[in-house]
Amino acid sequence: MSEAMKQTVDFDARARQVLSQVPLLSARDVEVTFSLRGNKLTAIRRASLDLYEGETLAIVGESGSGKSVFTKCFVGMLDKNGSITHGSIQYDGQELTQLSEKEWLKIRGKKIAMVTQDPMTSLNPLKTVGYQIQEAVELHQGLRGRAAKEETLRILEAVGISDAARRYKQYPHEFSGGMRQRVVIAIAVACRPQILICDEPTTALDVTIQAQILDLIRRLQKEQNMTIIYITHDLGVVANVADRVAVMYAGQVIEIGMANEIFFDPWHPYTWALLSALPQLGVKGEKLPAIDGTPPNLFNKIQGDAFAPRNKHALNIDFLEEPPMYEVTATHQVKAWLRDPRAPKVDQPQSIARLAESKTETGTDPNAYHPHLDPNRETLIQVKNMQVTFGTGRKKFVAVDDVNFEIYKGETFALVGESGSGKTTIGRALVRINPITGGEVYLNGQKINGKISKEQDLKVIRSCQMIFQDPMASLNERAKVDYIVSEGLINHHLYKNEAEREEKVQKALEEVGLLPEFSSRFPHEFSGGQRQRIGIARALIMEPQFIVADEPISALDVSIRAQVLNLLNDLKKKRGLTYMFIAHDLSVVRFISDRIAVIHKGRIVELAEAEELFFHPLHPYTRALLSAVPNPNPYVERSKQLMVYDPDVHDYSVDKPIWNEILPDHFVYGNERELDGYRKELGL
Amino acid sequence: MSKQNKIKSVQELEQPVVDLSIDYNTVDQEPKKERPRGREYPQSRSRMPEKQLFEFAEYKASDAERTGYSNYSYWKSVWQNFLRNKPAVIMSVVFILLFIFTFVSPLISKYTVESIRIDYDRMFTSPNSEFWFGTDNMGRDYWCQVWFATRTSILLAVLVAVGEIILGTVIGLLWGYVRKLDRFFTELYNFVNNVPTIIYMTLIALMVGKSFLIMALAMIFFNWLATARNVRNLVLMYRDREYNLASRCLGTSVGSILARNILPYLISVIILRLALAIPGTIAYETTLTYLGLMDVSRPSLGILLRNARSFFLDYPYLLVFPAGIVSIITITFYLVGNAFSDACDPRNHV
Amino acid sequence: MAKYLLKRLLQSVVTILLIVSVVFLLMRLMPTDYYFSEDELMKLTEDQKQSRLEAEGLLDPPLVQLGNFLVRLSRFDLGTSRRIQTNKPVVDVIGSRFGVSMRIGLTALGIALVIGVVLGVLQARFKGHAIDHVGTGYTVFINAVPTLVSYSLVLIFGARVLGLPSLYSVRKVQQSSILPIACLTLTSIAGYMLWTRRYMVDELNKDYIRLAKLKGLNDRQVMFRHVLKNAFVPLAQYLPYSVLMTVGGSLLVEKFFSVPGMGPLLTDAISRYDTNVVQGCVLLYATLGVVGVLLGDLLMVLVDPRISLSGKGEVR
Amino acid sequence: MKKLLSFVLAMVMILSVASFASADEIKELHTYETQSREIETWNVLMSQKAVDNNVMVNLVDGLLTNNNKGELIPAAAKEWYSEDGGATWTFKLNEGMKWVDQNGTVKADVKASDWVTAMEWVVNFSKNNGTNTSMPFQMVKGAKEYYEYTKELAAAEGEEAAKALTADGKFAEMVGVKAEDDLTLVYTATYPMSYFPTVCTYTSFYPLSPELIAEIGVDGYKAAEPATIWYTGPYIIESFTAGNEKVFKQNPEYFYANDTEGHKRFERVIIKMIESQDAAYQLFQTGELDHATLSPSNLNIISNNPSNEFYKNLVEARPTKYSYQIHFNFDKLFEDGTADENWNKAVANEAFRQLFYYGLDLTQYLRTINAINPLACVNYAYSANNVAGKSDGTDYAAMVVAAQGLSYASDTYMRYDADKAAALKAQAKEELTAAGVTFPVSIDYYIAGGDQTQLDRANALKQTISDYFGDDFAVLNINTYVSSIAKEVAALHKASIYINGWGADFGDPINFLSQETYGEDSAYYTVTYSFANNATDENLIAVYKEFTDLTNAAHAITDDDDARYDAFAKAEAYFLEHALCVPIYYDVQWELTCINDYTRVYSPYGSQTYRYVNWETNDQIYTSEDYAAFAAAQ
Repeated sequence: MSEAMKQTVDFDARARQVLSQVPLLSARDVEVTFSLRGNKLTAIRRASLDLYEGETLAIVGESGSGKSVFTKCFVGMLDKNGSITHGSIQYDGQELTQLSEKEWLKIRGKKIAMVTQDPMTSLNPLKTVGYQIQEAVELHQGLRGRAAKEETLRILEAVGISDAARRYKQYPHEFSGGMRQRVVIAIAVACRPQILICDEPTTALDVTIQAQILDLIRRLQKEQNMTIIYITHDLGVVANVADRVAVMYAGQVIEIGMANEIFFDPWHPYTWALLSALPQLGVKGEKLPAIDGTPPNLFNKIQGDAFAPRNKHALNIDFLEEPPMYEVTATHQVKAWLRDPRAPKVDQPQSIARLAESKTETGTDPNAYHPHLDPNRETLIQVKNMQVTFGTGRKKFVAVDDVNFEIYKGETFALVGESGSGKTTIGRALVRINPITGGEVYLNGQKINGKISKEQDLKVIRSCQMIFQDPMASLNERAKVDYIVSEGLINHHLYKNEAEREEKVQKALEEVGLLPEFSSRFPHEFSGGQRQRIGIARALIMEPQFIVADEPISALDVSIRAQVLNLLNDLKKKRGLTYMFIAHDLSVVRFISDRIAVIHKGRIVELAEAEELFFHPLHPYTRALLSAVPNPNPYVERSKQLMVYDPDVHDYSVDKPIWNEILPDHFVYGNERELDGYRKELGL
Repeated sequence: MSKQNKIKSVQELEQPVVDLSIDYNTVDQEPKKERPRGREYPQSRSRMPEKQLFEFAEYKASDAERTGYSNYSYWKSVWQNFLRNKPAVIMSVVFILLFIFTFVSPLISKYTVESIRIDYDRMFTSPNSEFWFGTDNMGRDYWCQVWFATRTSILLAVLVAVGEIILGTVIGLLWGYVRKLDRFFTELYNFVNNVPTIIYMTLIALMVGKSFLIMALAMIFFNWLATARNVRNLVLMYRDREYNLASRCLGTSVGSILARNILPYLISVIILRLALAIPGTIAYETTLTYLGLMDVSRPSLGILLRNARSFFLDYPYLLVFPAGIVSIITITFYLVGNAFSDACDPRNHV
Repeated sequence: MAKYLLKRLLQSVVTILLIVSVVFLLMRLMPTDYYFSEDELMKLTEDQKQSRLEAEGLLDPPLVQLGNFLVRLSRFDLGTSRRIQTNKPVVDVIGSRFGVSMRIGLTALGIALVIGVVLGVLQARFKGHAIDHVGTGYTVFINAVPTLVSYSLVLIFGARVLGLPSLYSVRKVQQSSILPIACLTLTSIAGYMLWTRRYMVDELNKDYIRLAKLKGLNDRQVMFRHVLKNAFVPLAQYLPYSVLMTVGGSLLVEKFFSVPGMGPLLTDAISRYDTNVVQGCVLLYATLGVVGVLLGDLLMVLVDPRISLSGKGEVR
Repeated sequence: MKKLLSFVLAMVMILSVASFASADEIKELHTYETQSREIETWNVLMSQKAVDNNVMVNLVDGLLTNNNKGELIPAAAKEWYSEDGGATWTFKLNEGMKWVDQNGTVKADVKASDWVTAMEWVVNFSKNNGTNTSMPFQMVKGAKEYYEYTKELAAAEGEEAAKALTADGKFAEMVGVKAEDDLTLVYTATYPMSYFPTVCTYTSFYPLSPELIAEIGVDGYKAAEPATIWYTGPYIIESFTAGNEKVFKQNPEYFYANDTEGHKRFERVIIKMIESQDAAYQLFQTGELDHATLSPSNLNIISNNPSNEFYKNLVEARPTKYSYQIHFNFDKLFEDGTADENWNKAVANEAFRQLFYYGLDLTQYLRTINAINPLACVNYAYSANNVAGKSDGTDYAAMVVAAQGLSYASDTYMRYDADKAAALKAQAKEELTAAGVTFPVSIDYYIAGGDQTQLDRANALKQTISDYFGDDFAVLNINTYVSSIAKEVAALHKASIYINGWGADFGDPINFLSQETYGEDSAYYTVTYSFANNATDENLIAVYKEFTDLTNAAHAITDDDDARYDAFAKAEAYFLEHALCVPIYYDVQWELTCINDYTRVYSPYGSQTYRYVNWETNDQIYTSEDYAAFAAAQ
């Protein structure tokens, strides 16, 4: 890591600042329990946290770790069935745990505001955006009428919404997701709070938008001198925004420290595991270090360290007694027995070291050209001029237009794009869930779209399978695993007798690392990762040659993603599978895929070998996408130059764009003028 | 605060519940054999020397997969949840007893519908030891009439309700899933829905007849609308869920998808509809009887209510018994329907 | 927008014509004797009946009759009543009754809507409190007791205890409308309460309510600024339909109180086999229904900015 | 109960001098009809329904009307006579009668020619569509021929040509009705008939002013409304709301307007349409009606409870003009249209039919009609009472009853004869078993589905049949129809038996008996209910033929009314003895009322009953005692 980079943010200075202050907000031993139909769930198990003025504190954790619940206590918005059963939260001389609803009205919004997670549902659909912001302005800034409106317009502009006067009168549905999140932020900012809690504000957004929103929050923080608590599960985001980081697990803060301390010198095995499992830190072709199992059940009383059962470095004492907070530095505490003087010495894992060295690239020469390596490749799938439209008449919408590509046997072909770009549509068109309206698709040289014979149909079904994005939605919860996995077999009677079918199911389950006895259970009983593996088994049992994996890990928790990625890679090796890997996250794609196609608004704009694309992106959209990829190294992340893609840069009015192979195996979409420019860049 | 917030947080927190119902960390664990795990560690710290405490524990990755063990079963949870709703359980027991009693009562009562006689000398006898529910305006025993009527009405109601739910569900499934049929069913829906069904009922009664079976079929035929639309809207919700796409990808036929992938999700709604259709049918029967569109040769609750209308000021018991039974049936199914559909909602399974 | 409206209107017209045609043909399935009253059957000879049917074109093939009917319909000529009010134009027969039903229906609906919505709002606001339980109890009661019985109770109470007229009278319209309106109101309040409460509770669970609270709005502000209108949206779609269906008259109530409205007209017309009146009624009801759905969609456009007229016009 | 009543009656007899409470008469009469009985047309000539006539007779005066004893009295005609033994009839009209419109404005004088115009209307196919023609056809010379003529004309030259016809020209040539001058009207009957004047109370013999037609046109009169028609009768329609109420006000130009004693009128009559008979009782209780006929259930409630507020006000109404009988269906079909041979064979058997006659004590059933005094409504004759009478005052129906050896004086159900019943049952069983009939014979009986009273009655009948025939012999099945028994049941031959009521339109037994003759199209019951013409059993046909011959022979006697009635009585007795039909009851109901029924128009035929003239009322409810006195005074 260059020194220049390190200067982008001075964590030491910030640490000194923190140490010199009295906490602005101080939570001590907070315990929150929910009662659910007679059962007691302890969501926060005596967690403590200090917040210092002007800082950005990120709280990281998996779903269920209690990070959201914890911060809800700071605004008095716990659900009705939940209550703070222990501990105290001090703010501004007040004990927040004891406030009445009336007293809360003086703090909520006014002093502590919150940006909620899902911008699509957070705004009242029936009120204009202006009204909703102005409401906060009037309430907290005491402005009325014209002044309030002017302030509202100012805030709208401040959160980066241009043409504020017109936007003021519009309704939320006329705004895109990113714009809505800006409005939600505007509402929070309009309250002029001292503390702003951002609860996963970018999780639902595309990477490029995410980067913009993070920038915005940072800017507003500076302008309004706010203290920010940032809740996220994405370490890239943490790296981007956080001064300090608190890692939560099973309702406790298990490690807290300055961002550089957490990223480069973490001491809790869970933090290690989280960081190691990042695909960015993985080595292509190798297994990612994954965390096995799932987080604990908070309905039960937890003994010892909650992470112990999944901890590869667990000590015996971890199972028996909860560790105390050990101080690593003045700003860095960790709740792990490993820090006990009596504990054996352990080194931090390799990948942590890699992160510290900022060796996030695989070490190839950035200037080299990366063609596809195998000269004897065979084409498995060929797509010619594919077009997919939805609806008819005025409602007609072209989702995919004039798309061409080939997928070679044995490779992982990645399709990357933002939501709504048409990537999933292409994937579904290949497995014929969506009918295509133009062009042809060939499998092993045979046309598979349109009307085909029955045997051919069966052959295609067996050859092409799909893995779906959301493991919660992609399994029929009312059917047993046995049926789910063997559904394809049953449909086409691909077995001689019941015994054979059962055997096949068991084999498929074993292959994806599940136990054969699972076949008699229902999907509810499994975690996201396990469910995703059931989905893979369902596809595998058909013995396909080709699998479309539609964002198979994006809905999974960070700690589980690695399991699935490892499995996919294993299977590819073992069975010689070919994947089409659909993703929006370039960092994952780089780790897993051989070639990458970038799609924008229904068109593939660039297609190249993975490393080639990373080192020589040509299309401005590709570049923008790459620039927005979060990096788990805070220094790198904070020094990156964000590029914003503006489709208007293309002037296609006269010079029509074409799909051009600018280098062998490197395709780009552009008109002659642009292509000339790209060639120049490549030095051709 | 709001329910959805609750639900959301429940979901968030609940997820592990299902994933891992036996946990290494539970204190109140069952004996070891129940817990398939690979390593042993002491139950009590006092047994372990401190040195050992700070040694690495053995780690087995495969154990993690077993953490999914759960005795959770969807239908069992539904049932358990339902049983937890005391009013619904009590009312359904009452209803079942009531229904059984309609069959038993002829055996224990002094009169039967077949044997009761008109006797003007004992008309409007208040309930007494001879006539347990008194006698009606023609001196006939009311007890046996009420129970017979209850049986007739419940049978009709169940027949119609089940029929209409089946028809409504089938139509709703096709309507929602098969895009080509959408137009047809929408028009059919408009056709039936936009004209008061009483027209169709009257026409059928005039043209076809009004025997028990015909009227039951007619009611089924004109009452499927609400169910069908409800089902259809739900199907639209589920149609493009990923697991259905997965089935299509596997070449599953439309019939199988509807039956195995979609129908099971509609059970709660279907049960709710069914539960509401039963009292609905009884109410409808009352109206139809009043309008003279029902077969009246044997007592039904509709007939008893129609008849009691003329007397209830002077002889309230003539109204109270049949109306009471109608109310019990209505409230029972109202409670049971809601309880069951709540119980079917996996979000409520803890 | 205009194009969309036009398309919806055309679709509606097709639906209405379809309904009317089918009912028209159904009616022709009946033996021709049905055209005559009992007395006519008694006193007319077979020959007289035949010549009369022939003169009126009722012996033509049903499809020919339908054609003639549709041609007349295009001139807004629904023919004359055969039995209900002999030889009086159907338009007049229906018109006068429709007015009465409309007045009573709209009044009842208005009252029920106001009371029902207010009570529903209160129930949602004080969910789990006494008022909520009382309200739920009321809805359960209304649903549990057969309408025939509850109407009788209203009638007896109104007439005996309050001394209100138990028959509708054109000479004492206001006084005599009280009981029928009360019957309609008491039952429909329950419905509006139920739905309002439910929609309110649904809205209260929405994310944007959480955001509104996070802004620092108090419960009352949240309720009035954010929940009410939103809860009204789902109600709005069905409102025109229920309004129009209400003006179509309630069979039971109108029969009970001898209200000269639409309610009993249709069954009466069917049982007396007054085909032209039946067709007129069906036309009216179908139009009300279809227009109700259309208006519901239009109202949605007005209250919900998310919906634009280019949306799809199907049942929801 | 019964004892109490007889005691009360006895007391009344003793104290019959008791003065009536000096209460006021009712100025505005509130009366009612049930909703299914709403007026259908305001064209008096077009209607043949009682529901219409009940209203119309108050608005237009026919030639004659009835008084409270059932006698013919003048209305528009002040005198009437036949100088040729009934072949032609002359009516002298009152002088100075006026047609007025709804506002009471005089529109025209009433002239004899108005009756001619009216007759032309009735028998013109294009004007009246053939309705209301049956009596003109039967009784007025040339009427039928003229009808055929207009029909052909309409077919040949179009409706308009036929509509354009007037009482002059062809009609005057063909039809036997003539206005000698403005006040003299002469009818020529089809054959000499003494009862011609009785038919003049019927609406097909009502007047129509040609000037009204000139004003509103033929189609306008077809679609007549209160606002468009002209009035000559005691009342004018003040307001009319279909399905709700009709309000009558006095006609200021009524001919007898100044005769407030002889032609006493209400200031207003308000006819409410009510939901059901039961509702009438409720409305009477709240004071919204001035009288209420009690359904059996209402009656039972009151009579069952001596402390009921109306217990002492229960009064028995006078019988209506209708006579009710059980008709057998001789050609019964099942629902699917196949013949019900079992029933058809059984009913063709005379012994089986006679069982209904001699084998049933219908007292229990009659209690569903008249709960207190069931035997008051016993009916042993087919014809109704007071339709006609011999010169010595003997009522025709009484002659029929006597001819059967029965009497209404008995306090038991006299027709029932246990011994005879047993013999008949044995005989029927034997004969029918031989004919292959299986027992029990099922008897399909239909009632209106929405009518609780009918259901109660049917159940009573079912029980009576079960009690007297035994469940092994015959079983009554109760089925329902929606609105029209003729169309839904009779037309499809679906019922085994019907209970029908017939009321006379004019004062001659032929009006009853001609409905039952064999082989004649005009025989209403034969053609539409009993289907005797389709019967195959020879004995049955022979009996029917014999009865028809007897009837026709009686009808042929036109010169001697006594002989005519004797012959009819003989035919009717034959008809009944062979049980071709079983008389069952007269409609004698109980009511709560402020009206003295004995002052109301009593018409054993025709449609004058609901003329609201000369009704004696009291704003206090009449008591049983009052009524007993009225009856005694009659």
